[in-house]
Amino acid sequence: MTKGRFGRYGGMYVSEILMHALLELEEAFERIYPTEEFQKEFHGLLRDYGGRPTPLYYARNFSKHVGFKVYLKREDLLCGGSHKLNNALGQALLAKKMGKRRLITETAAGQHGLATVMAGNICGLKTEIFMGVKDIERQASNVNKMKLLGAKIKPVKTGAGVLKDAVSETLREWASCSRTTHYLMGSTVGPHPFPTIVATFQSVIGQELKQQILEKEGRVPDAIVACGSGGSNALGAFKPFIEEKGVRLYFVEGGGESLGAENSAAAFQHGSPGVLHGSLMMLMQDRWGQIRPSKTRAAGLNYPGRGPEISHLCEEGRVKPCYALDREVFEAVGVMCRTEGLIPALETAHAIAYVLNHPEEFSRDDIVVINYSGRGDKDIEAILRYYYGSS
Amino acid sequence: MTKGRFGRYGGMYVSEILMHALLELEEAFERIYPTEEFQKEFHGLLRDYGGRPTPLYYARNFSKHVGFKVYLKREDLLCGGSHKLNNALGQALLAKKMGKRRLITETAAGQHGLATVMAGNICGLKTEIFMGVKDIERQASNVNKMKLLGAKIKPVKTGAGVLKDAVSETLREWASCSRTTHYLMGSTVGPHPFPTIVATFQSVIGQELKQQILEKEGRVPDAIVACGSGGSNALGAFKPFIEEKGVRLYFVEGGGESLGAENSAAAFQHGSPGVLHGSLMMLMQDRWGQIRPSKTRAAGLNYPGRGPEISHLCEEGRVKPCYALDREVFEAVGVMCRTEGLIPALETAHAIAYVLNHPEEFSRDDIVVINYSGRGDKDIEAILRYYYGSS
Amino acid sequence: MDLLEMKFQDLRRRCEGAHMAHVYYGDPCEEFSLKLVETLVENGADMIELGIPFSDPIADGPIFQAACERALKAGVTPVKCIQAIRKLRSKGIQAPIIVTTYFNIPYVMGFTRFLESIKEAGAQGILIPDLPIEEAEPYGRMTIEKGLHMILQIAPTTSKTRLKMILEEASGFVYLISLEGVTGSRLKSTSTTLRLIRNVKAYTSVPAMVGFGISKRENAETLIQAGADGVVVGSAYAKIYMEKLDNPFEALPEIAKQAYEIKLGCKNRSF
Amino acid sequence: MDLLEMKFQDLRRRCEGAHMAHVYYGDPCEEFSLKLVETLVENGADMIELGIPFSDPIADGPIFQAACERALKAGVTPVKCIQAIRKLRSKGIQAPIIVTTYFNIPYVMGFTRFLESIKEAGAQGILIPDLPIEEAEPYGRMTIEKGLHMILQIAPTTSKTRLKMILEEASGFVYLISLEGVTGSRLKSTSTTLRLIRNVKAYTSVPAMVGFGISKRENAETLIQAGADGVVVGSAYAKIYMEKLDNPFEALPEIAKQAYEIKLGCKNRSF
Ligand SMILES: Cc1ncc(COP(=O)(O)O)c(C=O)c1O
Ligand SMILES: Cc1ncc(COP(=O)(O)O)c(C=O)c1O
Repeated sequence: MTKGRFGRYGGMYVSEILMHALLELEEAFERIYPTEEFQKEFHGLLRDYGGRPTPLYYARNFSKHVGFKVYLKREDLLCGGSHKLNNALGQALLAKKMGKRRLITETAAGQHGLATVMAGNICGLKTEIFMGVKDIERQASNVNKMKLLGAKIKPVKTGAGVLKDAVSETLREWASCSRTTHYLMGSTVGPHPFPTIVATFQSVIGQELKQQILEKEGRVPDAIVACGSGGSNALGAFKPFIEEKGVRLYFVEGGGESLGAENSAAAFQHGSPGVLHGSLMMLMQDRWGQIRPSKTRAAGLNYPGRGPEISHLCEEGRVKPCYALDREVFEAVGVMCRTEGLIPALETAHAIAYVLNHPEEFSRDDIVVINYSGRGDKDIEAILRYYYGSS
Repeated sequence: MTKGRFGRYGGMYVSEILMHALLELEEAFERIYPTEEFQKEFHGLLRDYGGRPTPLYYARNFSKHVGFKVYLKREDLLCGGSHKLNNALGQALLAKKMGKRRLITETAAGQHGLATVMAGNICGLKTEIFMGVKDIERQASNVNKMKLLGAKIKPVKTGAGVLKDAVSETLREWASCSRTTHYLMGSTVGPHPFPTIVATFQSVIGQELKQQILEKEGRVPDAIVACGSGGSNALGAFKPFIEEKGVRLYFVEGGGESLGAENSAAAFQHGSPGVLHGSLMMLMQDRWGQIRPSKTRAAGLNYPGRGPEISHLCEEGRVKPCYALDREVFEAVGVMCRTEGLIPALETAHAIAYVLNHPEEFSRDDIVVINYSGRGDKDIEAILRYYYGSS
Repeated sequence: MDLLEMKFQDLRRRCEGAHMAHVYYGDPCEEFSLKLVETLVENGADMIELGIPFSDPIADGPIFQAACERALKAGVTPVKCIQAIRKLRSKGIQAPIIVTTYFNIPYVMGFTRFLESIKEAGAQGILIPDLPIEEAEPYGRMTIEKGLHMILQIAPTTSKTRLKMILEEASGFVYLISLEGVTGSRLKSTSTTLRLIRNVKAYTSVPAMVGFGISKRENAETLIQAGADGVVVGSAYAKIYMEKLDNPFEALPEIAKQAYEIKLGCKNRSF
Repeated sequence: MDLLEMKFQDLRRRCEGAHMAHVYYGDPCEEFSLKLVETLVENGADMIELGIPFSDPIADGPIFQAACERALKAGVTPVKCIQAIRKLRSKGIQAPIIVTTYFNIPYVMGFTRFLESIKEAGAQGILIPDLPIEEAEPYGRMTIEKGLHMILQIAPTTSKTRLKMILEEASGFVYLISLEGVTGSRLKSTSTTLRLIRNVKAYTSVPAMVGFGISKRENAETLIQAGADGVVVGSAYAKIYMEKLDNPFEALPEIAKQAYEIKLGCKNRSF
């Protein structure tokens, strides 16, 4: 029980085969990340390719609707349509500098897969993406984009054909090629050093946010609300505020259809600590430790585990674990469409739904920031089906 | 023959019914646009809602591919996925300050319609969008987005069911409601003052571009390449460089399947001056002055006229009129995907295709800027069909 | 004094309002249009507004849009339309003829050549719905020089300042657009139109014809009684034969009746 | 000396390499697994690696993934697997039993309770593929304290430094992962594996068993001759009954033959 611990969570629970790769990655990250060369290249790409800084938008109409000031941290405007590129660019650059020739990863909503192939192309690395067959079906538009960009898509049929299974499959693949291939982990999950690396790359969100809100309001916000499963966009936004005890931090997970055991992805609501995919974290599992399938309409939140750092922050009480149900999420999409002309990703809409449905948590003078993690282009079909029935 | 002339082009060729609305608009624009209040609100929204400034990205891999330095002005990163929001936000704000309650417009690719309903929602104005039935079919994803955002979609069945017909229909509708409704013209076309207003709002592209290239290269570029039909993204990019005679300006229109009369949208190649939709401009027409239908796979370039200002600049020789054929365009999409991980809009891909296919126009030391007007999400189906056959 | 001015003088003498019938030439074929004009003139139309079809008639509603489309598909050209004027004259039709078309048609033909052709064929004037007063220079002057009238339009949205500008240039008559909309729109309330007529008549002695949305005898009556010098009826006629496109000639009796009714509405002029 | 140590001593005395058969318990039903273990032991398996199925077996290839899935669907639980050890012992099976499972299973049960249960049931050790040496503390110590071996793994990617760390903690035997991949992968070239064996044998006298991708007598022969103390065969057995899932018992003769062959490959030990 050594490295990469967040309270009791984290660790490196992987096959001995992969240990060399994780240790190599840890060493490379610690050595390369702080260099001026890396920082310059990384932040240059984030700016010129990614479109950073993303704006902090005062959502006037939405604020009027809820009765307090709401800002949106616009990660939807990042190239590719979500926060995922922050991490993908960082890791791809790192992998290139480590001499790797290929990237593998998994994706659920497709956003991370998309970000990975973009970053891969920029860095001249081949990309192979594992995706559950069910996710391939429901996120067809992102699958098509990834294909066009030249990624090899590997359908994963095992298990329920969703994210959890794709992660397992990618880990298996990595065991066979870790010398030449980097596993570009998409969220703050997996064995150390991934949770730390991903959170570090994503923390650019919070750094910008802090500067922007200070410029606009002269003070830190009262609350930051982010959706998540692994926790990368949430941690990215929360990081620079962890020590600012006055800032309430809300983490909204996928409640699914209902909180009932078979219809949810709310690991903080009915999960317990356990080990999956290399890390000890809050996990949906049965009493024997078999992982329970998660369920939510938001593919990107459909993972039975919460990353170790967010698991720890929730356990500590620093972050409040919350959830939103599918129905609330679709309704929240509608409100954001009407008030601000923005179609959020279903994942993002969890954070919006929470703000809409929990007036008791916010007061009239509050300044609330929603980390607007992604746009809803990929979810249009599902949203249309909700609003207009099957067509 | 008075106002809003660019050389011989331009004018206000509309029914007397609409004259009051145009004159009111002209007056309001001249009065309101320069005010600090408007500027602050407009640029505030462009920044925080739209995501401006958009980056100027040095496309290293693409540059290597073509053999000279190519920068991309990343309008695809603007909220909504194209440059259209610059204009839509400006006009919606103006309409609101003029006391209008409703926006109408037409759209082909759907990008302008999308931008209009976004801007409408922000400003609290209802939105109604006229769209040719053929375009509704081929740009389904944008239609769905507009619907979700609350726009009323009016299918236009007259004529060929494309952009030209939708513009006519919107003008007809406007004649019946111009006191309360603003026609939010989507490109630098239509009667004065539209071409001037749209170019003014879009010129933010060129202003940023100039500052950015000076920062990065210490000099203005050798060439700027933009696609277009009406000319709004091109003029937006060109405007601050018109007087800089050393900067070559290329305007790439939709060549279509071939330059043959029935298969193209290349008005500069086989058009002549004429009047359509309120303005004298370069136009595809038969020898009697009947407008000829245009044809190109890029819905947003599928208009038989070139706006008056771009018509004039081409006639004067300041801008070089060029075209790209459909096949070249699809191939250009592929190159951009592979080299930079970006899927361009089919419209944008015209500019890319021109740069790829005209090495004789560029030398090794050139710095070339492509105005990367939009992303290809809306065109994925068509692109997939080209690359993988019908699926 | 030309045919048009004589017609107004004549009507004034008989205390009648004018009835101008608007027809898009060549819909669905030339033969029919020629016969249609004849029928209209014989049954109560005092003058003819002869439309040259345009591919993108932005001031026209669905009925006339479809008419243009059919006529163009049938191969009608501006030259054929102009020849039609000659044919009508040679058939002995004396009614004044105003040629209507969108600006691009004469622009592409060359404005002077266009004027010369229609003058020579026997027309009295032109009406270009997308050529407002601001753009009419130098075309208005050229028209007068060729001995033709340029009919200008005034709308409910026209400001007083512009009204005066337009009336200053008016020739032949002014065309009052009755409503905010396109041809073929339904005229729901006439209050705006009546105000428009009052305003115009206060400033000019040039005849004022009212058009757009007129389809019934009562419309004509109301407008003429309010001081209009005449009415223009167009889509209402096209609508009748549109339903019998297989053999539009069958529609002529009904059109004749309708023209007669409209003319009746124009007759009780109280001044 | 426990059953495991005795087994190695015995084999060494007989100049034989060890043959460990890896089985996921409960696939496709408990009865079959019990019979399978019996068959294996009777036909040449010196020891048994008894897998407790896990929902997400990330070190396993498709064959063992499917095995886990079937077993879980059939209702197997960790407790039933542990009871199975007792059943095997009560049937008189003397072969050492190593319990294999992913870390979450003992973690959720409580590591101590887990160790106590399997010890009590009659197991000799545990192998947790996702518990590398870095995470093995305090679990390794606890295992030793309960009188069980914690079997550690070494891979072709293991650095010399880590090799030494691992060998220092090794107990019972070390499990050499023959290739970079998952269980059931095809062992294409043995050169890496042979180098791995040499390296390990240079540093330790703890027995070294080689696993992953071994399916043929020749594989076993080569590895044993190169100095391995034994081989592990798993997916190769599962693959045989996988094709007869309707009645997997029918596959037992073929499995028996295969086990015998493998054991033959272990016999010619040259030292
Ligand atoms: C838009 C968006 N938001 C949020 C998430 C959740 O991931 P994380 O918890 O790592 O932020 C995803 C995952 O795909 C996503 O696409
Ligand atoms: C992405 C994109 N680029 C270019 C255009 C062409 O329009 P314009 O010539 O006004 O820039 C369009 C029109 O829809 C568009 O969507």
